[in-house]
Amino acid sequence: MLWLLLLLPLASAAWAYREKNLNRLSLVAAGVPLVSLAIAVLGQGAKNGLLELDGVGFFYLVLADLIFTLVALYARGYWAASHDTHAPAFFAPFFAFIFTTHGAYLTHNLGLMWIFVESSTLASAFLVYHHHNSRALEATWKYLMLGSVGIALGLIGVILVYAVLGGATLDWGEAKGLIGGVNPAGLKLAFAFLLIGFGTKVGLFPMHAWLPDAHSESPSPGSALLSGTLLNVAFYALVRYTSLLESAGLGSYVHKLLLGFGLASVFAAALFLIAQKDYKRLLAYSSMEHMGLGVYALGLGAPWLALLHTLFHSLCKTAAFLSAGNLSLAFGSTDIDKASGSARSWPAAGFAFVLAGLALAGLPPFPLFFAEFQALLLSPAALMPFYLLGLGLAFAGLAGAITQIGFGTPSALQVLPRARILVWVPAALLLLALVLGVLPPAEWAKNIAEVLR
Amino acid sequence: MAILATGFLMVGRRSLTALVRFYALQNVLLAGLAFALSEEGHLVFAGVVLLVLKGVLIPFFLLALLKRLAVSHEVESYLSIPLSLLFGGALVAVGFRAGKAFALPGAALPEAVPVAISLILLGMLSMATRKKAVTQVLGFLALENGVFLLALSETQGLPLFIEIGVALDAFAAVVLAGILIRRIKQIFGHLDTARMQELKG
Amino acid sequence: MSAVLLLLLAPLFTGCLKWVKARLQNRQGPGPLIDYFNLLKLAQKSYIVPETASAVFLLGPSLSFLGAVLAATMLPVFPGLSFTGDFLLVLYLLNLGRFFQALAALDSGSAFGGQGSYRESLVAVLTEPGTILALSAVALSSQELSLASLAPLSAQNLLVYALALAALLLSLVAEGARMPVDDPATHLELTMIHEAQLLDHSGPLLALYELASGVKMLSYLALASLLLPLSHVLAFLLMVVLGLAGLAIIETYGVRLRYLRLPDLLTYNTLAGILAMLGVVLRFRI
Amino acid sequence: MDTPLLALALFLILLQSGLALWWPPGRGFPWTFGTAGVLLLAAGLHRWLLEAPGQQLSLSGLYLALLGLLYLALGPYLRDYLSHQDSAQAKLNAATIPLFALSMVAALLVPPGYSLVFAWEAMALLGYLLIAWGEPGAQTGARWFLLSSRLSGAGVLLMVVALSLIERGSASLWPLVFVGALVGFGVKAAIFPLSLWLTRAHPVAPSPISALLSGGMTKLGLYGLLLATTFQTKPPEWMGWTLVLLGLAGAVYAPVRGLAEQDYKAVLAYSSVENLNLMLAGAGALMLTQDLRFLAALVFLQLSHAAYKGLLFLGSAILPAREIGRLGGLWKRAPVTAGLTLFASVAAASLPPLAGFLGEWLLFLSFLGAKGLLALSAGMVALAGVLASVLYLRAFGLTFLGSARSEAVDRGLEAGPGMRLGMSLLATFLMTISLFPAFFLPKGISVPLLPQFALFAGLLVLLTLLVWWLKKLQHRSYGTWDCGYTSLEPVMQPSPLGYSEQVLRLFPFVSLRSVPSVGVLDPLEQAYRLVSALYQNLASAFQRLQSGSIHLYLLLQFLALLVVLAVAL
Repeated sequence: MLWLLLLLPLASAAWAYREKNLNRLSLVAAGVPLVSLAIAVLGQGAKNGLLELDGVGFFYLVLADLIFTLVALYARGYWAASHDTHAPAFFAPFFAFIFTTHGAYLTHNLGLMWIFVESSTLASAFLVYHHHNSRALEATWKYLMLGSVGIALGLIGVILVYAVLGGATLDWGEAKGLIGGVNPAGLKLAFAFLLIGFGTKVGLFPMHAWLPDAHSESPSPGSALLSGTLLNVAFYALVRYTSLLESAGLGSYVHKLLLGFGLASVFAAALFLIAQKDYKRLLAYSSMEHMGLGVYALGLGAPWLALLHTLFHSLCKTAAFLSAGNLSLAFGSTDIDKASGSARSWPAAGFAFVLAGLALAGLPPFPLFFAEFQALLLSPAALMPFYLLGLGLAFAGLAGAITQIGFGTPSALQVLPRARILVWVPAALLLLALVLGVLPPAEWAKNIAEVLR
Repeated sequence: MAILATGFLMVGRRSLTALVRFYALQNVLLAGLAFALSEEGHLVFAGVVLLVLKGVLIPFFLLALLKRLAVSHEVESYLSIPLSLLFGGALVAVGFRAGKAFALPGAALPEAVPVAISLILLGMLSMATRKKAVTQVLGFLALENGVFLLALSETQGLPLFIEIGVALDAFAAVVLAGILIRRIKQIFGHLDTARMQELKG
Repeated sequence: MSAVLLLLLAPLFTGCLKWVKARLQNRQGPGPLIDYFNLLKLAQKSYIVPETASAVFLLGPSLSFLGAVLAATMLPVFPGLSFTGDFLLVLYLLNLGRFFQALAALDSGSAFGGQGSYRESLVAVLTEPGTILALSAVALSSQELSLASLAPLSAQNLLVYALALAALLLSLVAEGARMPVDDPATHLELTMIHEAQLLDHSGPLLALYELASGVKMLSYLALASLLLPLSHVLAFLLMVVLGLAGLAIIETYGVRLRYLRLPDLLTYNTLAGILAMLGVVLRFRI
Repeated sequence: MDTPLLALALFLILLQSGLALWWPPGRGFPWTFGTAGVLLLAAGLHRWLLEAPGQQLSLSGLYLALLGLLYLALGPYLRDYLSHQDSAQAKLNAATIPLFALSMVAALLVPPGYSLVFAWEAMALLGYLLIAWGEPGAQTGARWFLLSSRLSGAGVLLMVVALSLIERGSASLWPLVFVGALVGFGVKAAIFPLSLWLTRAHPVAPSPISALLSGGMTKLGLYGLLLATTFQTKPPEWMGWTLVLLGLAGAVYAPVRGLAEQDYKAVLAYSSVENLNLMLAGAGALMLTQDLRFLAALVFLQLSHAAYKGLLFLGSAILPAREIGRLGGLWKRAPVTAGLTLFASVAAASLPPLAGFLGEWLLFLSFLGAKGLLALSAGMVALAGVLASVLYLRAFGLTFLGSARSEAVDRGLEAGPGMRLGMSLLATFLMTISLFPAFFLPKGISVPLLPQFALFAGLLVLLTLLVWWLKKLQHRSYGTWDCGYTSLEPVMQPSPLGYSEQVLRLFPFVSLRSVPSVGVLDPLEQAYRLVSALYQNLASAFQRLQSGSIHLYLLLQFLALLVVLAVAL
C-alpha cells in the first residue's frame, strides 16, 4: 500500500507531462495528495520492505499532502487569473515533487532518503524555473548549484555514518540500535557534513543564499510549496539524524551546533528582513528565521517542539505566500511599495496577508506563538535573552512591511481577481492555524516524537 | 595518486574541452579503483555504471553542449591559473592533514581517504572561483567524484541501489544544469555566472 | 475665621499699599480705604461680556475668588480647619483660581488676554515647585505635616526656615503680580502679565479679581508669618506691615524686570526650595 | 459571588462581537457593552473592596472596575460613533473592539502564566489592527504600537518563563523575573525612555480606541508591576529605584514635550505619559517603602485618570481638525462636549477638588513621608503638576475658547446624544470618586484623606451661588478690547507654539526649531532615530552577504563547513 504513495504521484507526473488542460490538471493535483492523505491515514505505522511510515514520517507526510492539496486548489484560481501560457508546465514538476517528498518521508533507509532529498531539489528546481525569464534562470542556477553542493556534502555525512557503522546497515531504525557503541569522532565528523548538507536545504545561515532567490522567483503557489514542504523535507532528515546522534550519546555536541546555527539564522534573517523591499523575499527570509527557530528547538532536545514549529510554520507560511500571490496578481508587482494599503483596496486578500504575517511574527492567537513560548521555556537561562532578542529583531523586520502592505497609502490596483478560491485557501489555512493556536496539540506531538527517543 | 593528478590538472588547465576530458579520465580511473577493490559483485556493477554514466555519458553530453553553444574554450576565473594551483596545493595539504582524521578504523582503503578529501576541496575551490557555468558544473562533478572515492575507500561502496540512485541523481543534476546552461546562453548571451547578480538583498 | 479676616483686610491692604507708595513718592494719593470704595463702585456697575466669550468667562473671576477664599480658610491665623497636608491644598486652591483666570483670559479671544495667559503660565512654572518644596521642607522639619502645627523657629531649623521665607516672599511678588515681576500700575497692555488677563472683565467681575488678588497676597504673607517665632495673629499682623513697607519700597525705588529676564530672578525661588528640602533631608545646620 | 457576573460580562462582550457581523454597526452596544461594563464595575469593586488586599484577586478587581467604567461609557458612545463611520470600517471596528476589550479583561483574570502572555499579545494584535485600520496616516503609529507591544510581550514572556522555571526549582532566576516584569509591564505603561510609542500611536487611533488604550490598556502595565510585587515578600530595591527615577524623569519630560506639540490628541497622549510615569514612580516608591499611602495614591490617580483621559479622548472625536493651530472657539459649537472636557481637564491638571488632585496630594504626602532622598521627589511631582496644568490650559484654552483660527472649525458639530451620554457617565464617575473617595479604598488600606466631600460640595455651592448672582446682574455683549482699533483678527490670539515658547526655553532638552520649518528638537526622538539608523546601517551592510554572487555563496558554504569541522575535530 505504501508503494501506492509513490506510484500515484509518479504516474500523475508522467501523465501531466503531456496534459494541457488546466482544469483537469489542477483537479488531479488536488486529488492525488488528498488520496495520498487517506492512504497515509490507513497505512499509518505500516512497514513494507524499504518503506515504513512511522509517527514522524506520518506527521510530515500528512502535513505535506494537506499543503499540496490546498495549493493545488489555489493554483487553479491563480493560473486562471494570471493568464500564464506556461501554466500547465507547473504540474509535472508538482507531481514529481510530491513523489520525492513522499519518498523522503516513507523511506527509513538513510541512503534512499538522501536520494529523495536530492531529487526533491531537482523537481523543485523546475518550479523555480517556471517563469523562464532571466531572473528565474538566475535563481534556479543558484538554487541548483548551492543545493547540489550542499547535498553532496550531505552524502559525505551519509557515507561516514555508514562507515562508522561498519557498513552494517543504512536503515534508520537498525542504525539507531547499533549506534550506541561506535566511534564518536567519526560520527561527529559525519554530523558536521550532514548539518552543512541538509542545513543548506533547510536554509540555515550562511548556506541560505539560494532560499530568497528561489522563493521570490518561483510563482506564488511554487513559493508556497518550497516554503511549506521542501524545507520540511530537509528538516525531516535533520530530525532523523539528530535523533540518531542523540542515541549515540553525542547529544550535547549536536545540540550545541544546532542551537548555534539556529540562533545565527534567526539573527541573520532579522537583518535581512528589515532591509527588504520585496514582499516575497520578505517571506522567504521569514522562512529562514523559522527554520532557524525549528533547528533551535531541535537543539533544545525537544524534537516534538521542532515538529510543531515546522507544522505551524508550514501552515502560516503557505497562507502568507498564497496571499502574496493574490497581491502580486492584483498589483502586478512584488514591491512592498507598490502593494501598500491592500487591506483597503482588496480587504480579503490584504487582511489574509496581514494576519498571516502577524502569525509568522509569532503573535497569538496564532500557533507559532505557542511554539516560541515553549522553546523559551526549555531554553537554558543564558540563551533566553538572545532568543528573545532574535525574535524581537525579526519581528521588527516584519512589522514595518506588514503594516505598509496592509494599511499604507493605497496603491493602484491593476486587476481585482474574482475567484473566491484565491481567498478561501489562505483563509482556511489561517483558520486551521488559529484552531491549533488556541488548542496546541502538544501532547500529540510528544507522542509522535516518541519514535525519536 | 593519478586521480589526484587529474584533479590538479582540472584546476590547472585553461581549456574547457581538456577539462572535460580530464574529468572523463578521472572517472575511468575511479572505475578502475572500484574494480580493483571489488570483492563482491556489486562494486563491479557500480564501477560499470560509473564508467558508462560518468566516464562516457556526462563528458559527451558536456562536450556536445560546449560545441553547440560555441562557448569560448577559455576558463575564466577569479584566480589566475598559478594562483588556483597554489590554492589547490594548499587545500590538498589541508585535505591530507585532515584526511587522517577521516580515515575511520575499518576503512577499506585508508590511503585514498585524504585523496578523496582533497578532491572534494578542489571541487569546491573550482566551484567558488570559476566564472563560467560549465566550469561550475565540472567543479561539482569533481566534488561528486571525491564523495564517491570517499565512499569507496571508507566503506567499500554503499549498497548498490543507493549507489545507482546517487549516480542517477548526479546525472539528472548535470542534465538539468545542461538545460539551464543552454537557456543562460540564450537569454544572457554568455555563460558567466559572476555576471548574474540581479537578485540581491 | 481666617478667611473672613483676610477678605476684610484685603482691600485695606491694597489700599494702604497705594497710599504708602504715594507718600513715598511724595504724592498726595488716595486714602488707605480707597479700595473699599472702589469695590463697592465696581459691584454696582453692569459688566460687558465679549462676543467670543463662553461660560468660562464667568468661571474665571468666580473661581479665582473662591479659590483664594477657600485657601484662606485653611490658614491658621486663627485656629480653624487643620489637617495633614493642608498646605498643599492651600497652594493648589490658589492654582485652581489661576487656572481659570488664565482660561478666562483666553476666552475673550484677544491678543492681550492670550499674552497675559501664557506669561502667567511661565510665572507659575517658575514659582510653584519652589514654593511647594519650601513649604514641604518646613513641614517636614516639624514632623507634623500641617500648617497649624509647625515647629517653632529654633537653631535646628533656622536654615530651612530662612530659605523657606525667601522662597515664599519671592512667590508673593510673583503670584501677587508685584514688582519686580509685574507692574500693577502700568497702562501699557504689552508689558502686562496679571492685568492683561483682566482687560475684558469689568464691573463686578473685576471686583472679584481685585479682591482675589488681595486675598492671595495676604495668604502668602500669612504663610510667611507662620515661620516667625510669634503667636500666629501677631506674626501675621507684623508680616502684613512688613510686606506693605517692603512692597512699597520696592515699587518706589525698584524697576520692573523685563519679562524675558524673569527666570533669572525666580530661579532663586526654586533654588531656595531645593536647598530647604536638602537641608531637611540631609540635616544641614547653621 | 463575582464569578457569574464576570462570566456574564464576558459573554455579553463576546456576543456583541458576534452580533456585529449581522447587525448594522453600533447597534446593541449600549446594552451588551454597557451592561458588561456595569457588571465588570460591580464585580471588580467587589473584589477590590472585599478580597484580602495585596493579592492578585483584589488587585485585578481594581483594574476590572476601571475597565468596566470605560466599557460602560463606551457602550452608548460607540452606538453613535460607529453609525457615523463608513460601513466596512465600522463593521470591522464593531467586531474587533469587543474582542480587544475581552483580551484586556482576560489579561486581568488569568494567573501569570502562558494564558497571561497569550491575552497580553492578543491585546497587542487587536489593538494594532484597530489602530492601523483607522486612517492611512496611522501606519507609523500602528507600527510603533506593534513593536512596543512586542517588546512588552517579550518582557512578560521572560517573566512568565522564569517564574515557571523557578517553580521547578531554579531559584537563581528571580532577577530575570523582575527584569521581565520591568520591561514587559513598564513598556505597556509607557515608562520613560520607552514611551515614544504611546505618543505616536494614541493620537492616530480612532477616538474610542485612544480612550481604551490610554484609559485602560496602559493601566494593565501598572497592574502587572503591582502584581510582580506579590511574587516575593519584597521586590528588589533596584527595581523600585529604577521605577522612581525613570518615572520622575518621564513625568517632567512628557508635559514639556507635550507643550511643544501642536496636535491636540498628541498633547493628550503626552499628558498620559506624564500621568503614567508619575504612577510608575509611585509604584516604585511603594516597592521601596511598602507605604500603603502610595497604593492609595495610585488608586485615585488611576481611577481618575481612566475617567478623565477616557473622557478627553472621547471628546476629541468632535474636533474638525487635530492641529490646535487651526482650532479655537469650539465651545460655541459643542457646548456640552466642551463643558465635559473642561471638567476632565481640571481633573487632569490635578486641581482640587477633584480626585486627580487627591491622588497627587497623597503622592506628595507619601513621598514626604519617605526616608532620605526619596522625599526630594516631591519637587519633581510639583513640577510635573504645574506643567500638566499649563499643558491643559493651553490645550483646552486654545481649542475650545476664543475665536476660530481657521474655517475648519465651522465643520465642528456637537457630539450625538449617545456620545454625550458616554462622556457624561465618565464625568459622573469622576464626580463620585471625588465626592466619596473613601468608598473606593478597601478596609486594609486606611489612610487619611482630604475632606473631599466638604471641599467639593462647598466649592460647588458657592460657585453656583456666585455665578447665579453674576448672571443676574446687568450685563451686555460687546466686542473684545482691541486698544481702540477695530480689526481684531483671530490670528492675533496666541498660536500653540507661541503659547508655550517661553516655558520651553526653561527646559533645554526640548527645543523649537524654526528653520527650515517650525518643528521640535527632541533628544529622545533623536536617540531613537540614531539607534534605528545604526541598526539600518548594520542591516544594509549585512545585505552584502546576499550580493548576488554565487561564488560568494559557495565560499560562505565552504567556510561554514570549515567552521563546523573545526568544532567537530
